[in-house]
Amino acid sequence: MDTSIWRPIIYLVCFMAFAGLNAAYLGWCERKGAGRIQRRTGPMEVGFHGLLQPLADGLKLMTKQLLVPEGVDQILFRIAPILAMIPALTSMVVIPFSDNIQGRAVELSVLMLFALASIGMIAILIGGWASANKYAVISAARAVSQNLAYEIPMLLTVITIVMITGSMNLQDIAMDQQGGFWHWNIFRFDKSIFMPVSFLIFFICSVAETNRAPFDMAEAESELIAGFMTEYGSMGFGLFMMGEYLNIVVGACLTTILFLGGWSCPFGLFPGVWWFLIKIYILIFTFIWVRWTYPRTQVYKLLNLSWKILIPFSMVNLLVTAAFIKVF
Amino acid sequence: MSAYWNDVFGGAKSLAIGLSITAREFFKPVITMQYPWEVPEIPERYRGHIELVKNEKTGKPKCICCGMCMRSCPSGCISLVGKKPEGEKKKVLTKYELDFTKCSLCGSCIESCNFGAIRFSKDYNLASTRKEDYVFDLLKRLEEQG
Amino acid sequence: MQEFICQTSANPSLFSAEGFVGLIFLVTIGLIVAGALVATCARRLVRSVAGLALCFTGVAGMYYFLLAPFVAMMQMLIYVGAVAILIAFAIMMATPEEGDLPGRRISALAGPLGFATGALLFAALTVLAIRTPWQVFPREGSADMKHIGTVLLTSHSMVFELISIVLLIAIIGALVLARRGRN
Amino acid sequence: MHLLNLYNCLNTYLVVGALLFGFGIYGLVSRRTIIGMLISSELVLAAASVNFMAFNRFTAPDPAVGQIFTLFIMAIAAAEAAIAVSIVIAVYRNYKSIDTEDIVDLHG
Amino acid sequence: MTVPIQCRPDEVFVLNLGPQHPATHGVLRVKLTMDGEYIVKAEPVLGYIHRMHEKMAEAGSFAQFMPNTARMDYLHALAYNHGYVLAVERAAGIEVPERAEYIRVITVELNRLSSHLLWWAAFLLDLGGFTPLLYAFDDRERILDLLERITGSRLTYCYFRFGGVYNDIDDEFIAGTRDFIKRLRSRLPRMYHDLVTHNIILIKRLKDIGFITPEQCRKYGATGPVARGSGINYDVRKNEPYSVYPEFDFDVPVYTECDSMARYMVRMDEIEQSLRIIEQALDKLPDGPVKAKKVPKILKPAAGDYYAAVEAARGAFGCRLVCDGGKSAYRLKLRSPTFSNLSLFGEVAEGMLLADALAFMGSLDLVIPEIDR
Repeated sequence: MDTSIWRPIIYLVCFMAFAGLNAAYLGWCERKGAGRIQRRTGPMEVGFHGLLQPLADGLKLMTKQLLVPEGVDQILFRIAPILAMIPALTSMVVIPFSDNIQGRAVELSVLMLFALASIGMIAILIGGWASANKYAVISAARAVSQNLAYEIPMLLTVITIVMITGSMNLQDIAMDQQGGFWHWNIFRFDKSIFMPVSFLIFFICSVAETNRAPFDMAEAESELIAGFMTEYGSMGFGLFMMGEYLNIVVGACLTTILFLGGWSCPFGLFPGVWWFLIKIYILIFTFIWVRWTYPRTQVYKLLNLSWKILIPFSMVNLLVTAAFIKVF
Repeated sequence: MSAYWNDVFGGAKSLAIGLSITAREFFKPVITMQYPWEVPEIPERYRGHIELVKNEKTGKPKCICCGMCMRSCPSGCISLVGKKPEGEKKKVLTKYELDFTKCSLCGSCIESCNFGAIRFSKDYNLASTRKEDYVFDLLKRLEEQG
Repeated sequence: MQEFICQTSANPSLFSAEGFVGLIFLVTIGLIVAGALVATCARRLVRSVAGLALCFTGVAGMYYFLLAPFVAMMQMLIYVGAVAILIAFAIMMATPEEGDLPGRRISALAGPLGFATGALLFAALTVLAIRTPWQVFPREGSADMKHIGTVLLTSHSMVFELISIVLLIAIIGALVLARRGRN
Repeated sequence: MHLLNLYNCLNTYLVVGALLFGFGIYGLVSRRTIIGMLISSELVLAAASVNFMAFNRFTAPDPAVGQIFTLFIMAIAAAEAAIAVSIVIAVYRNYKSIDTEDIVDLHG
Repeated sequence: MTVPIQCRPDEVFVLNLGPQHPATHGVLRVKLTMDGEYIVKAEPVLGYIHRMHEKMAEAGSFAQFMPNTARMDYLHALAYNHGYVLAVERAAGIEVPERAEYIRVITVELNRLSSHLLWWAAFLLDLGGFTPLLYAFDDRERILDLLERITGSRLTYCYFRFGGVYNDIDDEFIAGTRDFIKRLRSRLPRMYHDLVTHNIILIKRLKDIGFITPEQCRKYGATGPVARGSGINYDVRKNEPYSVYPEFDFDVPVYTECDSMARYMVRMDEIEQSLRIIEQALDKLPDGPVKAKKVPKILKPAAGDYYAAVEAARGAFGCRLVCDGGKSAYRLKLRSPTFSNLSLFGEVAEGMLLADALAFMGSLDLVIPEIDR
């Protein structure tokens, strides 16, 4: 039997385990990180330093009754959390963790990640709408307009990288940056002098795309209670949260591959999956750090940021990169 | 246009400063108290619910059942009964009940007492699901305290 | 039946790689049919949009089978990520209340009539597709991304320009149309 | 011709395209709201795209041309959706309805 | 910026903000008529925790009403104690020893600090920043510890008595307060201003949002930081001095921008001014008794109409006492500042975005039990 069928399935299972654990323990990291920043301890009671807390939370969420309020669109209400989870999970398959750890080498993997992200958007929209709750509807509309607005600078930035590498394959993009950190796209000053800016833009966009603070318009609890998740309890809520954390992981992976050299070591020694993991966890920590530092933006200010600052900057960067590639 | 660049660069700077502050706090020691494991020190004047004071010599409560506390209480949570036993001049306290569900810990009762017969306790960790548990029999409490 | 254009005429087993792929293809067709069914028959417009998204996902899968992964990804990005969401937005903004669709007034005939037309067209097109002996031309170029890019910017650059103009006009037109309401 | 080998046959795709087309036409006729008709017209466009792609894969000499055409259709569809949605919103503002039968004034 | 919107009535929908909503700090309910995310009409609905404080004053003795005053604005409880005590003292003609007055000022200002810190924390929470809350609480806890040491309670102090205060302060409290002043002064520029005030996100969210004209302030009777943020230089401590405030040198921060940022800045500056007042009061603290002698246990003020106002953290708290010579008030009218400040909300929030309206509501510093009394 051809092993090529089973390879993606095995990887999918592995990545599901990785993703599930990540989602659970990122919640723990988030709480611990927030605690440290705020000079608290965070969870301490369940297990050593609260290490079993995610399991307890998961158990709690799973054993709770799945409440479907009256007046909601039954089918869509139930589908939405699953729909939010699946694309994030599937995205893991095309991400190369190392030169030989990758679920499936897809030629257009960059594009595929964005294509899958659009399903997540539909999930939020459906979840918000089906909840038959005004807050949820407002939140869904906000989340989607935000995601659409930030997809543009994000894609523009990705195009610069694709132009530099000449490939839409994440594997190729990462291979192109092997060696010391001066080969990383963030420091490729020979391709465009704005690469660090472009990295910043990409990072901001990925924060916004994952609906994280300070761009968590969709879950602005002081305005919209819990946004599109207002009516969800138990595992419906749990799946949305897992999808959110998975999106963070995917965003961090994508940033690492596009800008931080994937699994390459900063000093050109022993490249490997551990470097990749170190980099994504540093990025995830930055997500958490940013979240617990800033107040939330306002929805129109957020769109202004995208249209007035990020899109012009990324366009200029695109043009400059094109000029550099043509000239040098 | 200069306002635009000001927004971009000034804004970026302010955000970076914010991050540097929280990063510094990240490595500072924890300042919270792990409550059930560490308990705060209760100050001298802490106003818990009231309790009776014992006369050191006789071992009986100092209370002479004048009822001033009962009258001064804004919410009427104190009820006390004193009886005159045979052959005694003074009344003896037979029942002193505090309905803590109504008490607002204002201390009017203690101020009104001219004999120093009641004082604030240091009980702060009261918890119960039944409201009957908050009707304290202070006389019994005094006996239990020994 | 020589007029069938089949690249391989093998009969794969369900548990071989080819069979598995075939099974996925059947799932894709199922997605398309189910999506189209929901999109046209659901009473609630939001469900229609969900069905549409489902159908587009299936179509994207079909493009993948047609050896055009780029178009498949674009299908997902544009249709699922933009068009379906746009329509869902329109429903949010322009539907007075859910479920006010009872009482089909004068259009009682529209349903059966539509069904008849649709079925007729489907039957005719199917017969046409199966009966026609399609002529196969020899392959000249490759189907990879590079080739598409080159063609798009050389021999078919007009299309490329037209797309941009159409989109620009659409953006401006949409803005003009939708902005008028709020002053 | 086997059920699991369908994906290698041109006719499968053509039939699916025809099916989408039929659904689209049915929806266009039977739907009462503009948005419903918009959804159906997207199905019709998808049917056309599928046909283009199928011929591109099986019969066309240059496999890039069909893909470019499909991309073109996608752009048209996106533009159409954008315009149609803004028309829907404009119509809704004026008539408080997206029902085609309520918008009779448009007859001029 | 507020843009007038014209829309037809059937395009709008009603959104009930509260009484159980994370942004309304308690049980305020605002009935919002919305057009998309724009507010067409905002109607605060009050009365969810009305407790009839004014009626209770008519039922019990003057001293028995004392604990109630702390329950109105539990965040600046001492100022409310102070206002009531002042009114009763005026009615009964009680002289307060000087040391007691100083202690009152010190504790009231400490309490004002704690109230402003909590407002700051809660406001940032409204804006979605969670971390500043904990930083502010770190400082606030120290104030509460200090006040707990001398009053015995952390929130509803009930510390003042007719003719003085309940207990004297000790050296440890004075030393602790001085330490605290030093600590807060050193933390203010970094933990408060650098982290939050200069943050571009906060500035963008507060600048030009919630524009209250001085005329609107006068119309609705807004006082405190709300009025001072609209350029009205009115502070009861300066304009109608009471207690020993005239002896201290402090400024009344006034901003003329009229937006949420101005109100924010007023409060931040008031923190510094309160620190100044406490420092001066500690320096000048005289010796002597803390309770007036011969205050009868049951007060029977002469019949008449008495009024006292104090500057609470949220504005002027007025206490109008009508006595008929009996041992309880004939009528007690409590003028709570937040009630007037909230009344503004409906007019100002029209045409605002939901998110802006909530930022604006946070900048009003609402304490709901005080509105409902």
